[in-house]
Amino acid sequence: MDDLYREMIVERFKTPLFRGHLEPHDIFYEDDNPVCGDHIEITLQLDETGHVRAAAFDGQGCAISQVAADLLMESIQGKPLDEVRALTKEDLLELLGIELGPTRLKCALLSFKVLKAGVYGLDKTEA
Amino acid sequence: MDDLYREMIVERFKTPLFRGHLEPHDIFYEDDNPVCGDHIEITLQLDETGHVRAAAFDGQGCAISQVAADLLMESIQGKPLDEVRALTKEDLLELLGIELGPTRLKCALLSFKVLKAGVYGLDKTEA
Amino acid sequence: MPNFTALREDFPTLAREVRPGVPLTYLDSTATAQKPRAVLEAMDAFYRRHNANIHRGIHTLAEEATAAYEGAREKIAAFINAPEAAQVIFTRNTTESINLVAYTWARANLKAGDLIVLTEMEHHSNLVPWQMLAAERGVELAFIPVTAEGLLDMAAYARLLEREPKLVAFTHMSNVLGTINPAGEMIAAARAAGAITLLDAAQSVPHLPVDVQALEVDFLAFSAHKMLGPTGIGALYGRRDLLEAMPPFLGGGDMIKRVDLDGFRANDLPHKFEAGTPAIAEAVGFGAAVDYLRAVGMEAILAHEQELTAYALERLAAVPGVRIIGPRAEKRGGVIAFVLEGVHPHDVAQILDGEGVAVRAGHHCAQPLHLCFNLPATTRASFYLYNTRDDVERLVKALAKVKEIFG
Amino acid sequence: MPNFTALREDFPTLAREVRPGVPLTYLDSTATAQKPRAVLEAMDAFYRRHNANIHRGIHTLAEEATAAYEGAREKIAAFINAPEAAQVIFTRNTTESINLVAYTWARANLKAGDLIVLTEMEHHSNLVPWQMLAAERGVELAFIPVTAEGLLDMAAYARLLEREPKLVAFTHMSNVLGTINPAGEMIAAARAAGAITLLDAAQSVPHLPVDVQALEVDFLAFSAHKMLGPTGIGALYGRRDLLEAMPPFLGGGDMIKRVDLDGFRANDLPHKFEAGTPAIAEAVGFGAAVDYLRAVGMEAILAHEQELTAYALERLAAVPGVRIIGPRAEKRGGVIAFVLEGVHPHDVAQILDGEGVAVRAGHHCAQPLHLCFNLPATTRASFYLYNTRDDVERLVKALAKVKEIFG
Ligand SMILES: Cc1ncc(COP(=O)(O)O)c(C=O)c1O
Ligand SMILES: Cc1ncc(COP(=O)(O)O)c(C=O)c1O
Repeated sequence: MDDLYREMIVERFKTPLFRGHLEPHDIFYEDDNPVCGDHIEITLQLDETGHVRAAAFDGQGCAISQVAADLLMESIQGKPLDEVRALTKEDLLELLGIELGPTRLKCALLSFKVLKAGVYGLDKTEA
Repeated sequence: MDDLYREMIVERFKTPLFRGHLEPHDIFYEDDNPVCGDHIEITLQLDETGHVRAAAFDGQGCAISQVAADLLMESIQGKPLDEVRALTKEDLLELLGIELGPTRLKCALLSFKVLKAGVYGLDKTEA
Repeated sequence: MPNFTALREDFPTLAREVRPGVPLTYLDSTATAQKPRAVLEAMDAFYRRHNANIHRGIHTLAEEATAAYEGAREKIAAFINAPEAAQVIFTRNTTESINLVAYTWARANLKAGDLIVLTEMEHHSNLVPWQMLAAERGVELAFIPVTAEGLLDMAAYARLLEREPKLVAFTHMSNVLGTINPAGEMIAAARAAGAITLLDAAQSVPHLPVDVQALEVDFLAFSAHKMLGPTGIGALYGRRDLLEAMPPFLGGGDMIKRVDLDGFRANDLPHKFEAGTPAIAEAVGFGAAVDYLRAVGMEAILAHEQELTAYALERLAAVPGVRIIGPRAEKRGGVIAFVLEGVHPHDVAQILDGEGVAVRAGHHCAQPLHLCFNLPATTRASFYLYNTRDDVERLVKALAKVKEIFG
Repeated sequence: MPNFTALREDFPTLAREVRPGVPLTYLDSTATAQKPRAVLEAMDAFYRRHNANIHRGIHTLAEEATAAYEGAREKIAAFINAPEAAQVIFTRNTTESINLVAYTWARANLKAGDLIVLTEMEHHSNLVPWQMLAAERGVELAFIPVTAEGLLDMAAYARLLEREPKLVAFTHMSNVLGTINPAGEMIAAARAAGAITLLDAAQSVPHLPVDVQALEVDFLAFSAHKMLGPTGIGALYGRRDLLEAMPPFLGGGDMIKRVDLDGFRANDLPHKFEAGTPAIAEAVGFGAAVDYLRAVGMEAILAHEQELTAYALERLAAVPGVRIIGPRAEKRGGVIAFVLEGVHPHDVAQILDGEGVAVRAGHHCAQPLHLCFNLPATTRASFYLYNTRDDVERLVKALAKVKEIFG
């Protein structure tokens, strides 16, 4: 427990660094976990070379889902889209740095799912 | 086991005393136990005062079902129909004089069911 | 009054530590109950000595197993005061019991346009089967609204009955609000309106005396695992004439009287509805659970839980930021769902778990009810006979920790 | 080769006396298997330490219980070489598995006039669900005949396939004749004819290696209780695309993703087909049973049983008046049904029971097959990994007693 709610997580939940909605944006996606009502949307702006210029999330839900989203947005700043597409669940869990049971894993991975859908969705509109 | 297949039962199975089919008869009924293929039919002749003049069973199946039928036919010889109608399962089991588990009970009681249906069936044709 | 603290000793799980130094405080009995040693030992003894398939077996083990299985049915029938053991059908759980009625009685008797009355506080188990039926057959569903206090709106119910529903199906006790609905009254009203009634008794049979003859209910569904028994078995009680007229549900061994390649003849009750090898050892455990509950006494259990709930409501109400949903103590059983301002129920449950306090967080399979209260999720603490005031204190203390962390 | 005599020690029931001085000779494993200590202990440990409802629980016990339940699914999936654990649905037993397919896939895909091919040797579980469907929908049933030797008539099967059946459903191993049907070949032929296939593996998964990918079968049904596991749980394996396209079966908790008063969205596989609280402890026991069988080895088990069966066939054939039905040793598993001239099978079974020898008598839920052989009933002895030649000797000796009594 103390592990799970390390100061960093609670602090970050109270004062997220990447919460917001970018307008205009190049990528938008949102989804939710109906079981617990967690909701996450993300907006990304890209530069000419396909790197993430800015990333933001918005939504509501438990600390794990919100902080995971915040950390995820932080981690992709400046990254090329290819690298974002290659992100794995494990990368996100490493950012969180905590052990999660199966139920909370779904909370943690919601933003990951949303981001993936967003960056692959872009592919489709490009094609 | 030795209890169940007392000499009397096996002897009676091999040489039943009331096996047969009465013609003419006043009462006829038959039924079977589909699970094991036991089949019993009974025929009764009545006298003017409604007493059983003669009773016989026919059929095939396990020793318990056949011997129970044979003993039952024996026991109702000369009885008024009212008394036959009042017979209980316990009366039959006493005739057999053995302890039976639930599956074998069905074998033992087949002739009882047939007899009851027969004597109550008569009521209907009288009415 | 039984000694509820002493009987904790009968439940091995309650002695466990969640992690070294952190004892378990189990407040999740509404999801599933812990099992007393007597239940586990009954099943174990069955498997070690009497294990055999039942019905039609002639050998000793088969006869012992059949007697044990049918003996359990008799115990359960007596527990709910069913007129006959044959009116108790073994199923997997409450959910299957309700689906059985939906697939057989309802599909044989309802047609497009017919009305089924449910409530807004139903568990998904007493909602989704009827939604499936509605989608398939065009049957209409209507819902008795839940008031802000968490009670059923009886005036609205009376108006719904004027529409002459064919079926009224509702929960005896809400697994979220704790509300104990006035089942007797509601069933009488439904009957007067010509409706068949089904009571979801998943939360009532475990926690209060239930008498199907006094209730005059047509169908009653419940699960063993919520009443100290094993998983994998539940029961459906039904009125004899209804059960006899219903077509069979699953086809297979034991539910038939005779089969040839062209067709089959269904067996007598209760076997008609029990196709294939049933949950035999589980029935034995279910019977042992009922023995245990009877020995303690259902009146006493209800009194104990209501006393504990009243205490907990008082203690929780004193925690700043806690909002409790559901009615006042007298109208509810031992279930308390709440939200803590500013902290998501998942986070609450997680931090409580860190303190060894096991509660549920989520919509508790009653999503429409949560929508009514405009809450995506709640945290739920629930009690059973083995809970004590100490458990409540540990919950309150752990909530303080949540507030400390989320400051 | 494992020591099959030594592993008898793992099965507490086998040590029991039927009555004082009369040890048990258990020859009824086709009805249900005895359980090794490892299975009973796994379930008991689950209840004593980890018991909780699964899915969506955040507290420690709920997470442990979920991991145990899903871990069991993985073991069972691996045991039949399913591509994914999500393709294994937990049901109550083989019977429910088959009914699930009949209620969902078949009702969504078959219409009046469509043909289903079965065989004359089916257990009622793989016959009655299709008869119910036939009566409801006007689907036609046709049967592959059984030859006098107790084999399927493959020429007749080829002719039936020309009629382009939509489904071919048959037993992998007969529970009466012992016949092991050439499933791979039959499935390939069915697929070539455009049919979906369902294999009743109630008797095969327990007794021989079964690989769903090698068989390329679409649906496979089996029961835990026949393979050293507990009662109350079985499994349905299905091809992913079929399972995904199928409508749900039972409605309720856990099988949904989202619910409001107007409707629901079904959950992902396998949860879509598992409504309500499942048989959690039973899944744990099922997993332990599979561990046990794997450790012994399915090839070895099959070899042991076939060796024992060949021996028993030889010994029984030598008893005057015994008539054995079913094929010669190479084509069958460890099941021997027979009649003894002049003595009804019930009487045979009863006298054998007096000697401690547990066999079944009756039609073994395969009444149409018995009609084919013009026998209302047979006596059946069946073997599993824990049986030995001593058991066969005791059977033969007890049959001598029957003959002595009936002289
Ligand atoms: C071939 C076969 N199919 C189906 C079944 C039914 O299994 P269950 O009773 O576990 O559903 C059996 C068991 O008797 C069987 O032998
Ligand atoms: C009111 C109510 N109905 C139905 C159910 C479903 O019970 P089960 O999961 O045992 O089928 C539950 C249990 O969660 C419940 O609380």
